[in-house]
Amino acid sequence: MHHRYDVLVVGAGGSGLMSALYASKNKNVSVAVISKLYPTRSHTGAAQGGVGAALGNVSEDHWEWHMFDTVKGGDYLTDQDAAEVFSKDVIEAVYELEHMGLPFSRLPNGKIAQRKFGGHTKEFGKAPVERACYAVDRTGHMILQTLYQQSVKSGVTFFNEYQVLDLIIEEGICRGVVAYDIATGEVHTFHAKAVVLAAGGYGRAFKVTSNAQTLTGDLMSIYYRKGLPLEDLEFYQFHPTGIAKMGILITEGARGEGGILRNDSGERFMERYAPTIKDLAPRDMVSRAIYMEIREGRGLGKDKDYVHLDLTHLPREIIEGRLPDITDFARTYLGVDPVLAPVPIQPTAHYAMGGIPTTIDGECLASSTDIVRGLYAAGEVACVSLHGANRLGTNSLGDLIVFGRRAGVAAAKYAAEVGYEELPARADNFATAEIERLRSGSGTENAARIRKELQETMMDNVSVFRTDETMSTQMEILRELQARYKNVSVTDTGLRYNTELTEALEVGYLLDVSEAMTASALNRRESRGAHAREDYPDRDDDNWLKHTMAYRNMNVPGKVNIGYKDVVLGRFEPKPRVY
Amino acid sequence: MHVNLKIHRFHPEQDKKAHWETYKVECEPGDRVLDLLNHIKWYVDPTLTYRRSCAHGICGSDAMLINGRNRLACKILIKDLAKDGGTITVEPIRGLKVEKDLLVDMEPFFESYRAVLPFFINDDPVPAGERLQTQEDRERFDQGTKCILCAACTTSCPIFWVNGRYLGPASIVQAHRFIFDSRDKGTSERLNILNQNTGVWRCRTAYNCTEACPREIPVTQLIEEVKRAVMYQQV
Amino acid sequence: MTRAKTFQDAKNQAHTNAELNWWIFMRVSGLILVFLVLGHIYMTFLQVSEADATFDAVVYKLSQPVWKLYDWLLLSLALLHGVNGARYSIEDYVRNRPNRFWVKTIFYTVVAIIFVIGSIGLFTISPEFAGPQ
Amino acid sequence: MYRGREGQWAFYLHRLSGLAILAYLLIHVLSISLFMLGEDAYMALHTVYEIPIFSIGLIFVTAGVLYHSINGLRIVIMDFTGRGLAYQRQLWYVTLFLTLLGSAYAAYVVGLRLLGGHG
Ligand SMILES: Cc1cc2nc3c(=O)[nH]c(=O)nc-3n(C[C@H](O)[C@H](O)[C@H](O)COP(=O)(O)OP(=O)(O)OC[C@H]3O[C@@H](n4cnc5c(N)ncnc54)[C@H](O)[C@@H]3O)c2cc1C
Ligand code: HEM
Ligand code: SF4
Ligand code: F3S
Ligand code: FES
Repeated sequence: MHHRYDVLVVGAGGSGLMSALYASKNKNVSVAVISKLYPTRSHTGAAQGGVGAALGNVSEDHWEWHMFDTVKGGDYLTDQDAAEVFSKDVIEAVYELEHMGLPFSRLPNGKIAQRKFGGHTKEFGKAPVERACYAVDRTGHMILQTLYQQSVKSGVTFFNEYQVLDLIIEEGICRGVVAYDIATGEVHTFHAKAVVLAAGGYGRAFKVTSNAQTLTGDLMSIYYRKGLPLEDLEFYQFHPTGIAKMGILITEGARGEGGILRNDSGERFMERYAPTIKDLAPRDMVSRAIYMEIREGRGLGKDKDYVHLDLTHLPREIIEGRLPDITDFARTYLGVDPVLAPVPIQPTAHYAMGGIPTTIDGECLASSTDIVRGLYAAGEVACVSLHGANRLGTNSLGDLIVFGRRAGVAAAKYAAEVGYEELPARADNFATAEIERLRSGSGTENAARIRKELQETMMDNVSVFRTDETMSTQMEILRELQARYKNVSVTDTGLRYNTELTEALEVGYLLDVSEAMTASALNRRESRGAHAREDYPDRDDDNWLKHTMAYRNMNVPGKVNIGYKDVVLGRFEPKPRVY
Repeated sequence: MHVNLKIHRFHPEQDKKAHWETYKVECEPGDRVLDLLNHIKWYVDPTLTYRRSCAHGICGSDAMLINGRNRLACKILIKDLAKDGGTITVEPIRGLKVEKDLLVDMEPFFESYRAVLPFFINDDPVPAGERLQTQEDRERFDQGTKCILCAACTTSCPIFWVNGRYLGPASIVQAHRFIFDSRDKGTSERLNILNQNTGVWRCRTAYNCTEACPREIPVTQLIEEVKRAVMYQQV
Repeated sequence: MTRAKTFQDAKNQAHTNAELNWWIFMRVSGLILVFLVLGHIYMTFLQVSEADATFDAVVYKLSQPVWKLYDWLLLSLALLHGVNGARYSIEDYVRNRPNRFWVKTIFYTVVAIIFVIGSIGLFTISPEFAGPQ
Repeated sequence: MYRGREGQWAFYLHRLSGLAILAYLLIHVLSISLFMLGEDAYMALHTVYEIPIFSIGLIFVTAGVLYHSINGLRIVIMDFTGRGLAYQRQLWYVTLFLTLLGSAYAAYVVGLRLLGGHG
């Protein structure tokens, strides 16, 4: 099957829908969205805490303060042009969401309610500020629903449950995508003038994660497989408060409302690590602090491998009223009532700061200087380098709406100006061959087992703390798993809803993105933000104030070539990061 | 512990008729049904097919008929269903065409969703900042905003099973979310749609929807509020 | 009725209050029927036995205008209420369009005939029918 | 069978009882109308009704009517009051209880009559 749209959006999460909505405002272009999930199933719906914007509804706030926090939170690896655009635009974007009907929680004066969140401060770090605009504790859900509703209203075309298998890029110009219709098993070719990638993250590379089972880094890997770079993958955020063992997220909003982290003796240990803002320090710091506590034997539980998030001193109305969903999670999955007892938590793999490198208009970079024409990216899959080495809570939802919109607008503008590039003959050859191989039944390996080994080893070797040794080991393991993956085949040879096949494909993506990530992390010999190396515990601005660009070596399997890109500095000079 | 998972299976390319298949699986009491399905899919029978994504009850992918009730597989724990050695039955949700095993065609469901104008309508010029709304006005429609479109409610409704034209509780919940939003201006159109033969009047207050809703939305109550809203608007 | 897909469809959609009116009718008639039906049962079944309901007794009672009215109200309300209730069921269970049309047509006809027979009966009763007491 | 709770069974019973009494009503009207054909026709059918089995059948009709009418009130209460919705479950048990009570009374009356040799 063959389709043709001027602008194609891959992914229907917050960033994808935002792009599609704004691209379709340009009446000169046709727009379609391809998503392997029904749009409302996208993981944006899991985001709880809020979206940060300096509205100043509760107390004085300015976009400069937000920008500063973003840059500092990113351990100065944040590109300051992106941070500036972001901090200004996100205010308007939040109002736009409100105008689209998003049911934000309200203040008594009828304005959008805001609360404190980790790393968000007033007057350049003086004290926490209420910046996170929220809709109870389901802000992401409301963003996703609202954007989808608006897409229904404006009649956006959707191809749901189509898994993208390949990008068609020739001579540095993107000409479309190849996708697999999960319902029928057919391979479809989509011809397009501009493609926006908004396919989310890859948390499923780790054993304990807050991410959905479907977040497998598909588009990052597809990009990488073409010899194109992935930026800053070594920076992967572990959220401090995942439900122990399961990884289900307890929003930082819980600490924003006054929740406290305690170790086995009940001590509020964050006082030692971040004396000023304590439990509301940025995530990388809190996660490390929790790991330190556990390591030094102050954890709780049978294996002493978790700590407590204590909300019991808060009034029931606050807990149940402002955090109903996480109250429900604790009750459902742990049998713990957060009103009465502390919740066992442990850091959980959460968010990729890195991804497909883009300009601030979402254009994908083919190197530190060139772009791939007609190809855009936004959301977690992309790296505009807003989050630097560590993302602040609430800045991802802001990223989706600000850069999703910019990418959509830019893609539509570009598509309206250019004609269709020719599609290569048999553009779907590569994708079809990959599927045929998996379906041929010649291999003996089980993809699920490979994934399990991958997740466990990534968790052990490339998580909150890293060393040369653990990461080198992991590179070896990855090479071995890659080799085994070549020998995978599926037992279900059917065409209709062959989810065994789609999962097997996803395992392939996970392996590739893990490879790029581990190699990037091994290469960076310093500690910065979420990248904490025990063998190089300090930040080293002289040598490492630069972005990593990881390219697959197309000739030597398992080898990754590392390049660099400059950090865009500006207003804020790099300083030590203390809270 | 271990349980027997009895699954209603149907492979469209191999089976003429659906059939039951039982799997004995090791598990912990705190495991989700989804964990067991995953275990079977990954290590026992990879052809087993179902939808899932978030694994914690927020994306709405995996509503199933579990032990005779609609539940999200990722939000119901083994210990609440069976004792050691017990049996848990898993079937696809009812009233929608089964495509494969536990996966059904959701299109009719979303068609009903789209039919109630499930989007914000207000063509007035927008203010510079936000539209104001009091906390009470915001609270008025809070329940409906929790909906994740999982279809557990609609496919538990005895009317929907036999009459697929009924818009169903999920659509009414969505309509409610906008009807009672003080900022929205599309109320009369929505009430008109729900006032027709396939709308709210088909609801016979069977409450299965309320009991099935994994988000604890008082679905029947919302439907009743819409019924009254339609009535008060017309009289 | 086609389903509205867009705002415009909804605006253009035929607007009727029929279902709402039936819904209200079911509740109002139900409330009235509570008294009529339970009263009827009490008086004709519990208070008097089937054996007492001789031809003469029935005729005598029904020849009185009050009871004529009572029973006719009961008859018409109960039939209307019941027919509409049955319509709900037909619409739910008979999903094939032509079938539904025929089922409804035949059903309504039968009920209408019975209603006419019942009414004629009720209003033609006069004490003369009873013969000598 | 879907393991619905009180509300589902209340609905099924309401529908069933409604249809059943409608059927009874139709037959009842026809049989009463027989008197138009004269006393003989009427009494011929009527003697059949005097067989105990019919009296017992009428107890079931009474039970059906009682359930349907009381549950009908429950529905009206639910439709128009928030409390009715909140307590629908309890109201249904009240409905069942009252139905049982009323039917027991009917059975008692009819039972006495049957034993007393009327039938
Ligand atoms: C539990 C949780 C809580 C969070 N809370 C917050 C918060 O409070 N504040 C905040 O700012 N951020 C939060 N985040 C982060 C933020 O929610 C995510 O980073 C963001 O939602 C990602 O959005 P996205 O649009 O990039 O991708 P997603 O929403 O993940 O969507 C990905 C889309 O891509 C599609 N897709 C993927 N692969 C393919 C393929 N091969 N073919 C076709 N389609 C494909 C999927 O179907 C899906 O539609 C949270 C994240 C998690 C996991
Ligand atoms: C005695 C007092 C009665 C009351 C209070 C009553 C009440 C009601 C109510 C409120 C409904 C609407 C149910 C709903 O919309 O969910 C209803 C439905 C119905 N009633 Fe009655 N009713 C009574 C008597 C009767 C009688 C005498 C008959 C038969 C002739 C009857 C037959 C029906 C039928 C068939 C339905 C449809 C059931 C359904 O679709 O759910 N009712 N009743
Ligand atoms: S109302 Fe509840 S059960 Fe129904 S679709 Fe929404 S979340 Fe699911
Ligand atoms: S189950 Fe169905 S009948 Fe009404 S109360 Fe719920 S929609
Ligand atoms: S997997 Fe998302 S709701 Fe169950």
